[in-house]
Amino acid sequence: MAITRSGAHTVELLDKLPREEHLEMYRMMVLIRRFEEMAGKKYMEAVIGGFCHLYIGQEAVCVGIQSVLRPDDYAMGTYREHGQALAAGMDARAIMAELFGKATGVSKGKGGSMHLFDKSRNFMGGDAIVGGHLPIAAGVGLSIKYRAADQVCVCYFGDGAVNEGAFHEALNISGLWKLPVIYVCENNLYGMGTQVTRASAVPDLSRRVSGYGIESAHVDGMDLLAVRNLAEVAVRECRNGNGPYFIEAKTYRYRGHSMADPATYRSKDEVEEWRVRDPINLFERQLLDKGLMKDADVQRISSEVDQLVDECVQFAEESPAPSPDALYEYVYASEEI
Amino acid sequence: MAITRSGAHTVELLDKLPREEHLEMYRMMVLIRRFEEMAGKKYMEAVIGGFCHLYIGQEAVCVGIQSVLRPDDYAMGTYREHGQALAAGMDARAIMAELFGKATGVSKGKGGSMHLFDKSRNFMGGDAIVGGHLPIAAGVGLSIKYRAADQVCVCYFGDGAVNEGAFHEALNISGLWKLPVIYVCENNLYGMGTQVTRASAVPDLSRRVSGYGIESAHVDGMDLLAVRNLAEVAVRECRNGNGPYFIEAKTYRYRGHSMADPATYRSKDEVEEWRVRDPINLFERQLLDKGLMKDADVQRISSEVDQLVDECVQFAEESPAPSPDALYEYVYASEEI
Amino acid sequence: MPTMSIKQALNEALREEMRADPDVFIMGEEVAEYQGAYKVTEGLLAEFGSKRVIDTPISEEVIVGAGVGAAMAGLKPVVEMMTINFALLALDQIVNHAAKYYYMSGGQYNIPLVVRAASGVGLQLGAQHSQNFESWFVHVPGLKVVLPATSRDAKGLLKSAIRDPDPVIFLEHELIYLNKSEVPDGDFTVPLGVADVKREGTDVTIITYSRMVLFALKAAERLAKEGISVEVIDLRTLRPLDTRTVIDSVKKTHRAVVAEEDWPMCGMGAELIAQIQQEAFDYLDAPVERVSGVDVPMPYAKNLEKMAVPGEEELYSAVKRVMQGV
Amino acid sequence: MPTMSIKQALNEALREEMRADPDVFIMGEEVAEYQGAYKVTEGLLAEFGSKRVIDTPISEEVIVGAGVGAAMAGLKPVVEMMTINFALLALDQIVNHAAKYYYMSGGQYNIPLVVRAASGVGLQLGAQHSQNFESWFVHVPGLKVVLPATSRDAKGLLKSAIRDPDPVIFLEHELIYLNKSEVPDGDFTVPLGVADVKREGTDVTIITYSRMVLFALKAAERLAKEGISVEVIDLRTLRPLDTRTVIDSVKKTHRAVVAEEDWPMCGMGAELIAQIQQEAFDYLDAPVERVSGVDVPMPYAKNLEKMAVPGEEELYSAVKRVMQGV
Ligand SMILES: Cc1ncc(C[n+]2csc(CCOP(=O)(O)OP(=O)(O)O)c2C)c(N)n1
Ligand SMILES: Cc1ncc(C[n+]2csc(CCOP(=O)(O)OP(=O)(O)O)c2C)c(N)n1
Ligand SMILES: [Mg+2]
Ligand SMILES: [Mg+2]
Repeated sequence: MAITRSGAHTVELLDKLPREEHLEMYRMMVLIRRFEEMAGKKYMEAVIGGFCHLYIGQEAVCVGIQSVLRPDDYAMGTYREHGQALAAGMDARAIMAELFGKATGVSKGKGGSMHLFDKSRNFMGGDAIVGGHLPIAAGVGLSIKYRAADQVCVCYFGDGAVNEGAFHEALNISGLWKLPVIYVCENNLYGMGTQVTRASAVPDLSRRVSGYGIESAHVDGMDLLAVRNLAEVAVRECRNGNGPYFIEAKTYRYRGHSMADPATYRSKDEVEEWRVRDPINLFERQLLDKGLMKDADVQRISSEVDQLVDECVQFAEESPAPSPDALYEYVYASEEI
Repeated sequence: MAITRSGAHTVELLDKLPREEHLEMYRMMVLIRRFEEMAGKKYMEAVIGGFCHLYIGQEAVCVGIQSVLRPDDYAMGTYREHGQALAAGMDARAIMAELFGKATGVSKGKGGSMHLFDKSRNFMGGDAIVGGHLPIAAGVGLSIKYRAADQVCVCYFGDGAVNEGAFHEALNISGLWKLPVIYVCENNLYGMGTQVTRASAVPDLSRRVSGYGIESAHVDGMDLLAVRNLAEVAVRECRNGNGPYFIEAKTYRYRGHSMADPATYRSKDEVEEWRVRDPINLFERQLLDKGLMKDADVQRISSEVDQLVDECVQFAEESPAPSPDALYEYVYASEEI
Repeated sequence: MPTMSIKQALNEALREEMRADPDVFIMGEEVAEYQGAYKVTEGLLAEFGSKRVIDTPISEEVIVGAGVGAAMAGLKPVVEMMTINFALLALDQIVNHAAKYYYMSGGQYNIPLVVRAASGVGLQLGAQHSQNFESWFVHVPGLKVVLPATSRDAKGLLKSAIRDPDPVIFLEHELIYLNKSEVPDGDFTVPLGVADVKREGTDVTIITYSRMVLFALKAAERLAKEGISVEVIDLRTLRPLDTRTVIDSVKKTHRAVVAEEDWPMCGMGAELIAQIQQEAFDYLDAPVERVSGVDVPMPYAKNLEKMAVPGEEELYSAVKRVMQGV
Repeated sequence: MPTMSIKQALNEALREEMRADPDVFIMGEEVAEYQGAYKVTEGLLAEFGSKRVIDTPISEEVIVGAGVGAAMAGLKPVVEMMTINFALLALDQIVNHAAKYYYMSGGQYNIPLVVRAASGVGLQLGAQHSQNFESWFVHVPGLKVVLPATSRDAKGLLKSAIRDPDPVIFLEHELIYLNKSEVPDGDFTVPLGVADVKREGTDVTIITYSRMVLFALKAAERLAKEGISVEVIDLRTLRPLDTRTVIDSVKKTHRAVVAEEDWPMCGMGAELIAQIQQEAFDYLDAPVERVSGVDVPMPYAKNLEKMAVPGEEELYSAVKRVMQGV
């Protein structure tokens, strides 16, 4: 059972990777942050409806993981998947349009914030049943193995999901059949208002996971390079047929569970403690210190991202609502094919 | 994580317990064996219908466990629960009548072989959904704790059940809330035709159970006194508020999964190996060697049990079928109360 | 009579029953410290403590299962499924266990369990979070199924459900939690299995339940202005079903509209039509009209969602159709 | 035409589709080495190996869920639930996932998954092992629901189901697995969504499916001797439902009996009645009669079980009732 933490390795990585890759990861984290801030704003303006779960604070996790995937790898997330969808390379404008419920949305306006899909990127949703997509990810892994391919499937979920029966069944079958699935538990310490310690008999997840014979490691989820480092190991193991792999990323969501949650169950101090270790600031500092990025780059990326997010909103605003016929479309594929 | 095996302790116990208790446990194992043989016979004669899962070979497990329970403790079993029901002190005649589908059956003929209930003995079934009664046992434990009582609830299940989501959810909540439930996994190496190793990623259950912070131990399920020894520990821990407790009893079913299963998936040799360590023979030898039982006792018990089993059949045969009105009875308690 | 929201009424019912009976407790995801995803359990932790108001892990199967076990061992649990959509994970406990033990045990173990859940369509919550499953529960002998539409009924029915010796599925429409209406003072109950004629009329009967009752009353108001007198029956309990009240009304009006927010196929509307045509065949002057949710998963987009959810307009049109040729 | 059992017909369908399409595989409890609890998958492991005939742990939720995932990632899984009773543990996967992804993804991910299960009452298997849930699946848009009654239909429908791009719930009545009837040679399919008139008649239509079709044919035979000409419609697919065939027949006969083995409330019979009264109101000479299982959990005792399960006798009586006054 490997335990991976930030430290020596991440410094190595800082040297090893081409500068453009660093900047791209940095840009992606900033994009997710700004995109989510805008989504929150538009939700308050009641332009975005339904439930809206922001990813702010957790950016390093999905950016670190997705950065080592190939385009033909698979990913699945929960209802808190905007960040993952962006990091998977999905069109930010089409994601915003989906949040607005427009015909140009990634899911044609039929999925919404919790159900972003993009088959061209092998991004399989956006699932809003806690734990519900873990068995499905196992099935994707089964398909990879069946086809003797060397793809991997990444499955993101929260600390609350580990107490669902689905978690158990999926992990057992994955361990039993050695499926190339990377289970990424984004442990942000809370499932809605419930602290991990009030929900899991043993909060140390590696103990649970060892019961399925699955390799596991935890990582500082605020440290992009540490996540990336570990993700590389996990992907390599899975591609080599040594999957599955379980990653616990310790992280934090700055906002409430959803836009409807004032998060009164935790202290301001706790939030502040985590903000000090903000993943974007941390990586920005690392890049600046190493001279891989200049203040000017920071400015440029910031304004490029702002512009993109504005474009997203404009695109979403200007896009048409789905046509009434769309109500009946895509219930059955046999009717369309 | 205690590991308990037969050996020194069981010898102690042999000395410690009053002779009558030994004879009673011996008698109960013989009764279960003969009762089951008769049930199998009557099933072949098509007098007993439905599915019929015999307990033959596993007698030491439930007799050892039930022998240390108080009358106000609870127990729940699976569809393979005839033995447990007998060991819980339920009327053998009424159990046989239930298998015959008669009005005098423990469940008035409405439950059958898989659904034996006796509220006066706190025997809560007889559940035929694999893993389905584990959450219910947790709830019984919750009730005990709620009432600040010092009862325990014993929940029997098989090695196949540990891969159900229900197992995971029940164990987590039991560990989290420290519920006085003794989970007894009767590991008879097979779930229907599937060997444990083909179903569980990690066959060592203690590893799984440690992920819920639950004390666990395994025991030779063919050795009555070893089981009893461990059961005493488990019950003591639970009564003292240190529950739950997980017991893995390694055992074997001599017959197929149910009367319909010829069990072609395992070798004659394997069955023979286990028969050599037959729990009844083993205990009989121990008692004879210690002089706690004489050959005459063996004869007497044998014929008493045979007579009782014959009585069971006679009682069941002579009992009336449920009256047609019974079809509509007990759908809703509000209609009866 | 004081006026209060359905949410408040439910809260009072829980509070009063917990005060009256120490065996009553509540358990579910976020019911204690968070005070409920919809705040129905507000203040209960403070009053009754964590022994009787219990936060659980996200584990629907064991939440209901532990409720069954606690009920078998002497308590009267009220378990909350945050929404009915998640109850799909607990159906084995509800159907194979809670609904069966009393029968299978030959009358030894009844299950005095209430499973509460927010239910029905939400506002742009998408396909996994906007569903109704009452017809599924109605299908199963051994269960009782209750869906209140007003504050008074919410309170009185929940109190009855908690006192009832059988498993009751208690479905609270999430879009009417904040609706206010009058509730009598003091301890009262509304019996399970008794429908309520929420408006009397002579020309046509609308038979419905839950949030659709409110639309039915509005449609009736509007139709009254056009000279059509509509009787509105709020079933309140779908199982046991108060067939008598339904049939008597239809025999009087000779015309009926059945309405549900749920999908149509094998739904409650179908069941009502089956019973009406069986017992009042010769009284019917027109086919019974069925109003229901559109037969598709719920879309997220606002405009599509609006089309998918039935309301006053659909009821109005259905009444007009059933009155055709009069 | 060769004669074979339904079990054999299903086995052939699986075998032929697996031979024809390497993406088809089968997965479930005891499907490989044990060759199926009901031996439907006999010989498949030997022919196709453990890559394509996969024994699973006892984990219904992940069996179906993994089927959904495999279907999304390019395969055509056939998953077996040993019996439909255990599928209650997988309903979240079936309803919240399999039935929704195509819609929620805006048409990107269809789910070509077949969920097969032994279904219906058994012989003294008790309340947890003798159930029907087809009406539940019919309720849900996004699912298709198939229940064959003959060997030919079993084979042809299963082949269609496997080739279908949508999730299909395929329910095999456990008491007719060994029934033999004729099956055409070679590759053929029976389309989903098309009912079959198994017997033509002019006085009354019995509309049913699965094992009840056999009782309907027997009842029709007996009634023919009394001069009553019964048309028997085997729906075969309950969703999509072949309403046209049903309505046309009822318009011809003016009398109908709907029959299901399942419990009555919110069942398929109710749905059929709702549709018939809507579309053939003026053609009906009598209320549609409903035959169903008795509305109680299934008792174990043989005599009680016999009372609870509908058969030829109940159909015969229902036809007599619906013909009253002729
Ligand atoms: C099966 C199910 N149960 C309950 C919910 C309601 N719910 C939505 S998110 C959530 C908390 C999940 O917490 P966690 O897994 O830690 O993920 P996070 O929100 O922290 O990312 C709950 C209880 C749900 N959507 N699905
Ligand atoms: C939920 C569920 N899935 C499948 C079955 C069918 N089934 C009955 S017993 C059994 C094997 C259980 O094996 P195990 O838990 O080892 O108990 P044993 O029979 O060996 O005592 C199976 C698969 C069931 N009854 N319930
Ligand atoms: Mg969390
Ligand atoms: Mg076993």
